[in-house]
Amino acid sequence: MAKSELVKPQLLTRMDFVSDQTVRWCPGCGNYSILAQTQRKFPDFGISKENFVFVSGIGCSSRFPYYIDTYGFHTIHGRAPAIAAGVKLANPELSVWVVTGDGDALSIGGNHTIHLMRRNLDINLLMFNNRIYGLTKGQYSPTSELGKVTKSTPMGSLDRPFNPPALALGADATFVARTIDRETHHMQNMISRAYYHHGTSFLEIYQNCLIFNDGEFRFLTDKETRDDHVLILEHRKPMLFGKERNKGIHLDGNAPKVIELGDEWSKNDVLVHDERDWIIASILSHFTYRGDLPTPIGVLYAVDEPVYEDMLDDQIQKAMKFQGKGDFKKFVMSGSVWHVE
Amino acid sequence: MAKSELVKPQLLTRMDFVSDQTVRWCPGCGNYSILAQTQRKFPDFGISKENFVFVSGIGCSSRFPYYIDTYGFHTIHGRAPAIAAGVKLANPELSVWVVTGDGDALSIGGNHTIHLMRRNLDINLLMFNNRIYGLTKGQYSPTSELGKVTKSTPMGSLDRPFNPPALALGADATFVARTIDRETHHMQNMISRAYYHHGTSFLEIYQNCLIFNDGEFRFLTDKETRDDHVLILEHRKPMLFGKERNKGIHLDGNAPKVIELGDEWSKNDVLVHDERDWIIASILSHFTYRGDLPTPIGVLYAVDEPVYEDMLDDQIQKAMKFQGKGDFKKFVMSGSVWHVE
Amino acid sequence: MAKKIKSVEGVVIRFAGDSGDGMQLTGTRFSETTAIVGNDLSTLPDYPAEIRAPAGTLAGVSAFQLQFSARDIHTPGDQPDVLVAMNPASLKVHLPDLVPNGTIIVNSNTFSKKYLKLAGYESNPLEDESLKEYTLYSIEMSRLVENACRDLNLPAGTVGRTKNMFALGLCYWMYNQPLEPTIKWLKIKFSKKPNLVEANTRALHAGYAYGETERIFSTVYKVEAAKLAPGEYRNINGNYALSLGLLAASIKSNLPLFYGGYPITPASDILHKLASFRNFGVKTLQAEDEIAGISAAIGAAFAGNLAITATSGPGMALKSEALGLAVMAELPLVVINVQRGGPSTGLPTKTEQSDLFQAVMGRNGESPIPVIAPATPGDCFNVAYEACRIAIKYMTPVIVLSDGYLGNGSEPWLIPNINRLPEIKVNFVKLSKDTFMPYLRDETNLARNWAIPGTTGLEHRIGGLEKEDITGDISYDPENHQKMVQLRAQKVENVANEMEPTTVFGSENGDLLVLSWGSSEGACRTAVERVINYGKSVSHIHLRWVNPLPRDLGEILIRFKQILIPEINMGQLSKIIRAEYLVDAKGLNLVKGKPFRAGEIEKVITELIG
Amino acid sequence: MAKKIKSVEGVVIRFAGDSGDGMQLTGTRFSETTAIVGNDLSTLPDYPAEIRAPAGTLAGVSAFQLQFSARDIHTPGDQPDVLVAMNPASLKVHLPDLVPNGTIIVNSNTFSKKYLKLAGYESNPLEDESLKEYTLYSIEMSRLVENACRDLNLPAGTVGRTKNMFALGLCYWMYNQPLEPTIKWLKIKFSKKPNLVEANTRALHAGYAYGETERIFSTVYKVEAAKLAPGEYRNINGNYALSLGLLAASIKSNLPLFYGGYPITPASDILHKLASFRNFGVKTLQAEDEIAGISAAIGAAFAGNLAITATSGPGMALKSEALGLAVMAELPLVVINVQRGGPSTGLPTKTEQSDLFQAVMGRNGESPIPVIAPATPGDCFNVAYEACRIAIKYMTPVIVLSDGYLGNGSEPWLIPNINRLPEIKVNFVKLSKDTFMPYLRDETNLARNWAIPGTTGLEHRIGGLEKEDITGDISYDPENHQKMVQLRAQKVENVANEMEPTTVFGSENGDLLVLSWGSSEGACRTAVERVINYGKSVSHIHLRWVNPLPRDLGEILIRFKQILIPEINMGQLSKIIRAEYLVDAKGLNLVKGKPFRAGEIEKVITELIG
Ligand SMILES: Cc1ncc(C[n+]2csc(CCOP(=O)(O)OP(=O)(O)O)c2C)c(N)n1
Ligand SMILES: Cc1ncc(C[n+]2csc(CCOP(=O)(O)OP(=O)(O)O)c2C)c(N)n1
Ligand code: SF4
Ligand code: SF4
Ligand SMILES: [Mg+2]
Ligand SMILES: [Mg+2]
Repeated sequence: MAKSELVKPQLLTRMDFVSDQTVRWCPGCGNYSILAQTQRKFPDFGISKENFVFVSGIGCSSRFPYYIDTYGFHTIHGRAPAIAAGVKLANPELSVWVVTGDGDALSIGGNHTIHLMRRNLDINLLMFNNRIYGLTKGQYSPTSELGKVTKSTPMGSLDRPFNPPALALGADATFVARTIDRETHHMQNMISRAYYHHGTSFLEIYQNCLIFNDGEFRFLTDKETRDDHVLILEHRKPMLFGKERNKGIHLDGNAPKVIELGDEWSKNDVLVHDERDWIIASILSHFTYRGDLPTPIGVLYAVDEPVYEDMLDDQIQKAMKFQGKGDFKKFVMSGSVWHVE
Repeated sequence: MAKSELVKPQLLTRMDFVSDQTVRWCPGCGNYSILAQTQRKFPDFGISKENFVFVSGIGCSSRFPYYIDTYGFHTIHGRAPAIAAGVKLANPELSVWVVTGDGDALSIGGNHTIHLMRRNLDINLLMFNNRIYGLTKGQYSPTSELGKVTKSTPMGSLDRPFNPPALALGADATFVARTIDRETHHMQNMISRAYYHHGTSFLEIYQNCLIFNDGEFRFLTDKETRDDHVLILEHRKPMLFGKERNKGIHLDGNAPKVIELGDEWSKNDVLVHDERDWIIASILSHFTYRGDLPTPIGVLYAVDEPVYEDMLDDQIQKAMKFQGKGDFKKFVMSGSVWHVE
Repeated sequence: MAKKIKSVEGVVIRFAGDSGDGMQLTGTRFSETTAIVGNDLSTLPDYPAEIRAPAGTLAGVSAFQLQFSARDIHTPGDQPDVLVAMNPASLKVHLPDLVPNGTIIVNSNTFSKKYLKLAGYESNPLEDESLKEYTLYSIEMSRLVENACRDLNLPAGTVGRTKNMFALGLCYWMYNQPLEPTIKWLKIKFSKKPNLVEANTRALHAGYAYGETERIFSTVYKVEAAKLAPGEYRNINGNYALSLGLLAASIKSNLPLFYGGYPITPASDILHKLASFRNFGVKTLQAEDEIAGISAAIGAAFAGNLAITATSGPGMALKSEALGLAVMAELPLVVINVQRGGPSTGLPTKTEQSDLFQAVMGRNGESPIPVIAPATPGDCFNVAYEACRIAIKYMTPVIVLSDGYLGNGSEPWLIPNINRLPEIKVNFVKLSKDTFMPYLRDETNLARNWAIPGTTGLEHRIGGLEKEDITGDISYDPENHQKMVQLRAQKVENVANEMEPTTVFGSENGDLLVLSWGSSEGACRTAVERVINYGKSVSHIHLRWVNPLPRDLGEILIRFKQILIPEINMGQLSKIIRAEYLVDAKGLNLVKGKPFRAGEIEKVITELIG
Repeated sequence: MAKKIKSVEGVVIRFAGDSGDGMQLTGTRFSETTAIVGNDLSTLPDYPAEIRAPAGTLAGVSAFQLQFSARDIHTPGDQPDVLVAMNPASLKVHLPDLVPNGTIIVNSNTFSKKYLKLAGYESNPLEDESLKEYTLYSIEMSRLVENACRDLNLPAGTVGRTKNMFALGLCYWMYNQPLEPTIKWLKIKFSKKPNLVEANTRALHAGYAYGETERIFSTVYKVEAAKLAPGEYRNINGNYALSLGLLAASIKSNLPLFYGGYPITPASDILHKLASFRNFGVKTLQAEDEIAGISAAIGAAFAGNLAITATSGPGMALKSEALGLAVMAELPLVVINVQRGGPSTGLPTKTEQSDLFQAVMGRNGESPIPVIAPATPGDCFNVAYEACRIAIKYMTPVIVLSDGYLGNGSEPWLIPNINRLPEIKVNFVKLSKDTFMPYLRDETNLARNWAIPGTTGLEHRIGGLEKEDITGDISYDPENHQKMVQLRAQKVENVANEMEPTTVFGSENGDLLVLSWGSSEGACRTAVERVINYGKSVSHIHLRWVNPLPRDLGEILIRFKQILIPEINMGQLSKIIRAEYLVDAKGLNLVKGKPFRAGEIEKVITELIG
């Protein structure tokens, strides 16, 4: 499986990250683009292939590790964040990536996902959100809109969907971002931002499942509608969008609304993005299921907070310093020990 | 076990809700007060005892159902929200209550808790937060502050704690409130508010575990410190606190801070609470682990949203109306059926 | 050319093609038609784990086998007589199974260089000599449907996708079957797309006409209607039959049906079906995971609903803790495991019988649960119904062990008269003068009381801690624990009281007994029928309940010199039987993701009895 | 009065009192002291599930039994010779266990009306005639410690809580034991509260002095030091020994130890202990639940750590799906189940052996895992170490079945020399010229390759889907599945190669063989020793591995006329043995939340052999 010719990390190319396994997604699936952007971006990080680990759960999305030529572990449904945590804690030198779906990460795996975020291990979690269960052939997912008609909900779903960035923020995630399968360049940037963030990076990727939920994100990807519906976030930049970039987000008290620049409103009325402002991120996260507001993509939130494995290592260093590096013989012989002839 | 003398609901008293089981919490445990307030408040709701169901997980807190004379189910660790959902869906007429601990609800049961909230079943979830695992004798919990020294973390915990109201808001809860074991009257109000909220009510109750985490909330309950540390929220009222009620919360951009009324600041500078404002609730939720801000108690957030079991019932009614009430014989005989002589 | 019609007793056809070629649909249509015509039939769908693996690859091949017959048959057949192969990959994968001198029908348009290579063919098998032992019909199906639909102005892709209808039409012609049921179905299926109805109908006719007009087929076969018991029939697969069984139990018990579960192959269809029964008042909750699914069901059982959850192996593993709670709480609950290949994720779309140990013994503590298994797709109805009845009567969770083969396979099903199904009595406790005791038991079957929230005066508490006998209070008393462990065990043992005396197929004693459970019944029965026909002294017992075992089983087993237990696992029932009766039962254990072929069992029987 | 010292071989004492009375601590101190003095000893803590049940109630009673002896003993004793009862409730609960004519020591100050009533006494047993068959010492302990501490000006509650030290001091006097170890321990324990050191020391002395000065005790007993193997000893409980075994394996294998787990009684102490080993580089993760705990451990195993998780029954149920993944991925992993009473939440603080089925068979699919069980608290060290060694050598999860009795019970432990422990070789694959094959196997033991992330050139993918032999690619091939199922089974069977020939205690054949596993070893051995002493032809085999079974077991079993398998369950090993060897093994099955008493087994042996 592994190639025995080794390439220096700085000379790696996309092809070095292509594994020998045939890709088995439906032709036209959004996953292909995500795979391609990852394979394109990875050589830029300048670390060698063997230091990447991909951990996934179960789902169409979770087949990802087979197709990228790094270490990979296709595990069980929903548990990838916990398994990845074990990989990272065992060897913090590794660059650990979780690939997961909306069902895998937020339905069965919801708890592991939020706990990973609060622990803030330096792991990058890519959630392919197609708002459907692909692999099990089309049941609604926790991100499907209310009233969704699917195989398991012939009269429409009854669960109000999770809003992934809002949930991540509620779980005190330190990095929350979003991109879209068709935004190839933007996606590469986001992958890069996730990589360089120290702490858990949560990247939601809207992904079209053309078999069971085709067109879910069409309004965000179609040439005609896209500019009016996608808000590209940039740190410290005003939140402008629209074909002419003449629309902006304005805060009316705490209520966000769309304004059109012109006589009434000027650029000064437009909210300026601040990746480090939890409240702005929360406001943005609430755009998701609303028709009157554009869909933000980019980094919603990014702050530095203590990282679990760093603190763990700290404790180990401290313990070794103050108690002395563990010596088994000494240790078991200390305390109430007696001798029998 | 059950008493055979029956009392009309409007004539019930506290004693009617006292079961015949000996209460087995440590003397002085905060749970006693919560039990007492519940038993005191319940007669006010004017429904008969048999229509209350308490479902709990595992933990000291989860012993609660044994002590209240209603229907009760002491289940398994973390699953109470899911079991309660089944109870409610099976019989929406019942008033269903979940009693759970910080470990039960947010560690092993985190996923069920957040899914219950997004589904918005009309269930009242009382989370006794003592920031410790009581029943298993003193390990840190997901709400224990970072660096907490416990049996399982002799050098201090490494996980940034969940902030329960923030997590609930991130999961799109429709009712988020907080109270304290020692605030008996306030607690009764909150129990009442939870009861009357249609949808999932999340009530966090700070509870002192005097064996394994004594004094965790002392600053909120001690006569001397209490007024300066507790912010009692009231809908449409300015957020004032302090012994002289001369301190208030002011929003500096998005950043909350404490101001003292006087020359510099007036009442007009004080943020006014609005239970229906998700952003205000989010800001408030972030006070939790900060030393410079008071701890809000009361209803942080309360809005009406579609309720799962109502919509389910709707579907059933609709289906019966449009497809006709199910007739098994007709149903199995329809479609490709043939006859063999 | 006039049709030369030859009568045959039965035929096994396998349709094979790319995942996108619609083979499952083709097979299902053919089954429906032969069923309506009155044949007995049995089907075996077989599809890849990927939604749509890359076109033309071996991994992407999807197949559907069916046997239809004038006789009462038990299996989808050992080996196909006819293989319809829509592309080179499907020929490659399935040719090895074809009977010697069997018939091959291929879409020759797909035998291009590219697809031959993808399938790993060095040279074109249609042209080299490699298929010379078979009767090969190489037909340009793609071109022919193109011709047939030319004037419809449909996209080429759409027209191309009708080629399965061509193949179907051709098979209908070959086996003298009517087109009407399929045409009718097309009209309903594509009611909003008349163009598609037209295209598919034309393709179907084109296939039929091809048979009729081309001179390559010398004979048409006819399979007479089978002599089935009189009544109304429909074709049904196991998952659907199971769903209907649950529905019937809900109606007969007068308990609302509550289903809590999480999708997983091959059990998801049960959720889908039940969710479509809203007008029967059926409530379904697609939960966040399997644990929440069973938990919600336990809650619903506590509140007095007929509570159901269904899953497959890995999901069953997740449910084991909550199952223990249901045992302790003594609540009625039906848990369905549509087994698939394991361990772990294993072979998710393949069948296996390897979760028997898990069902009987896979929990912490002494945690006995009755386990029942359907034998055929149609039997899933009866078994589901029976599971509900026992769960309620004995206040216990009951596990149903179906499998992928039963769940997706289909057969003609004699529609039961709901009035004649056994009664399901529910005795919710009502307030009385006596103090209510939640763990007071029925004297004969040991079931405890079921008192549901909302009932005046019966407020009580249950839970997962050990309970005191009768009162249900928490008890740490050593003697009480021993007693309760025994009571729970005895209650489950008592389910054996419900069983009819075991029926032995064949003589009551002899050289060899084949003992089967679950979906292996058909293959075992067929094998035993065959060897009995050769005059061998071989009998067959099929177990419906695998826990508890029938009371009379032990005394029957010792009447046979040898015992053979075929299972799609490494010998799980074998171990249980050996431990229970100390008989030297031999296992026939194939774990290949496929149901047994009768021939495989026949061979071993013959070897054993020499 | 001069001490009259009488030598006895051994004594069984039970300390009982309210949850708040510090009985666990008292028992532990006494054990430490007798251990240091050189007695062999065995302990049995027994405490309620509540943290602190209401004072004075029967539910709130906490007890600690220990046997100390001049002989090599195997159990904490069948029945106490001495019962120390700190309040009426503890007398009520524990009196029935006392030997006839046994000694009772009570704190008479607690025999007030209120507490007598709470304990359900109609009249005061100290005053009525009900205890007349026993030797009763009724002592005003509360008043005496009050006197002793009067001038310390401590709160009454604080002083009251030292009465356990009084009882302890008195027992030290009675059994001629030194006070120094306890005083030393008090000094360390309360190093920041000198007042408490003083108060407790005074109470201890007061108890000792009471024995010395009051004329009520006629005799002092002496238990000679036991003839133990020479070496350094410490007193150790099972959970601690197990933690040290894991630590030793980490050191010897040169693999960092990673522990992922979730607290649960009675396994939590393993997490606590390991978390305190930071200076050995040990990493612990208190995960969000049991599933995350094992999942993290599996991840750590993939990345090359020595990966551990520990839990108890219900938590084990939750781990079953992930365990299947470890089987499929063939990664080394040690999973510890400190069993407790089941099913469900059951009896969380009581001991049981009822998770054997779950360990061996409780997963979906064919999912074989080696299972090993420690026999004594000290043996937990060896077993933990061995489990790690096998997990790494065979690339497999290994389950360790400890239980509450072993985990909390303690005994003197001969501290092993780490240099003499068997080697644990780790062969991480390194890059070579051959293409790397993740599922290439070691020819002799069938272990696959372990190639960890970070190793240049060995990038590869594993997962829960069935793997192709050698390459590890996903494979749906029927023959491959059969092969892999068999390979995994064979690999686990091969663990039997590691076993020493089975040792039979007693003669190699005879009338009856007692077969035990896990913590029942001590009681079985004691019982067999006794009946051998009576001249009976009875032998004993103890199984350390319960899966796979030793190769030579079958041939040994058939040499005995009868086989008796005592288990704290309903006959789980019995079933396995019966299925495997078709021998009519009888079970002695008590599920009362307590370990066996040797007498219980002795009685059944005697009945069986007449
Ligand atoms: C324990 C368990 N439960 C259920 C399944 C079935 N299952 C596989 S993938 C999946 C959901 C897939 O949805 P998602 O995570 O959104 O991934 P997608 O296929 O859409 O990429 C389910 C329910 C499983 N494999 N294991
Ligand atoms: C499956 C399972 N895992 C672990 C446990 C052990 N356990 C019981 S309660 C508990 C945590 C209790 O903490 P919390 O929920 O905060 O309740 P508290 O006792 O503090 O009220 C744990 C870990 C269990 N009973 N079941
Ligand atoms: S089913 Fe949907 S998500 Fe899955 S591979 Fe096909 S298109 Fe992609
Ligand atoms: S341990 Fe703590 S939470 Fe539990 S009953 Fe005692 S005081 Fe209360
Ligand atoms: Mg999805
Ligand atoms: Mg707690």
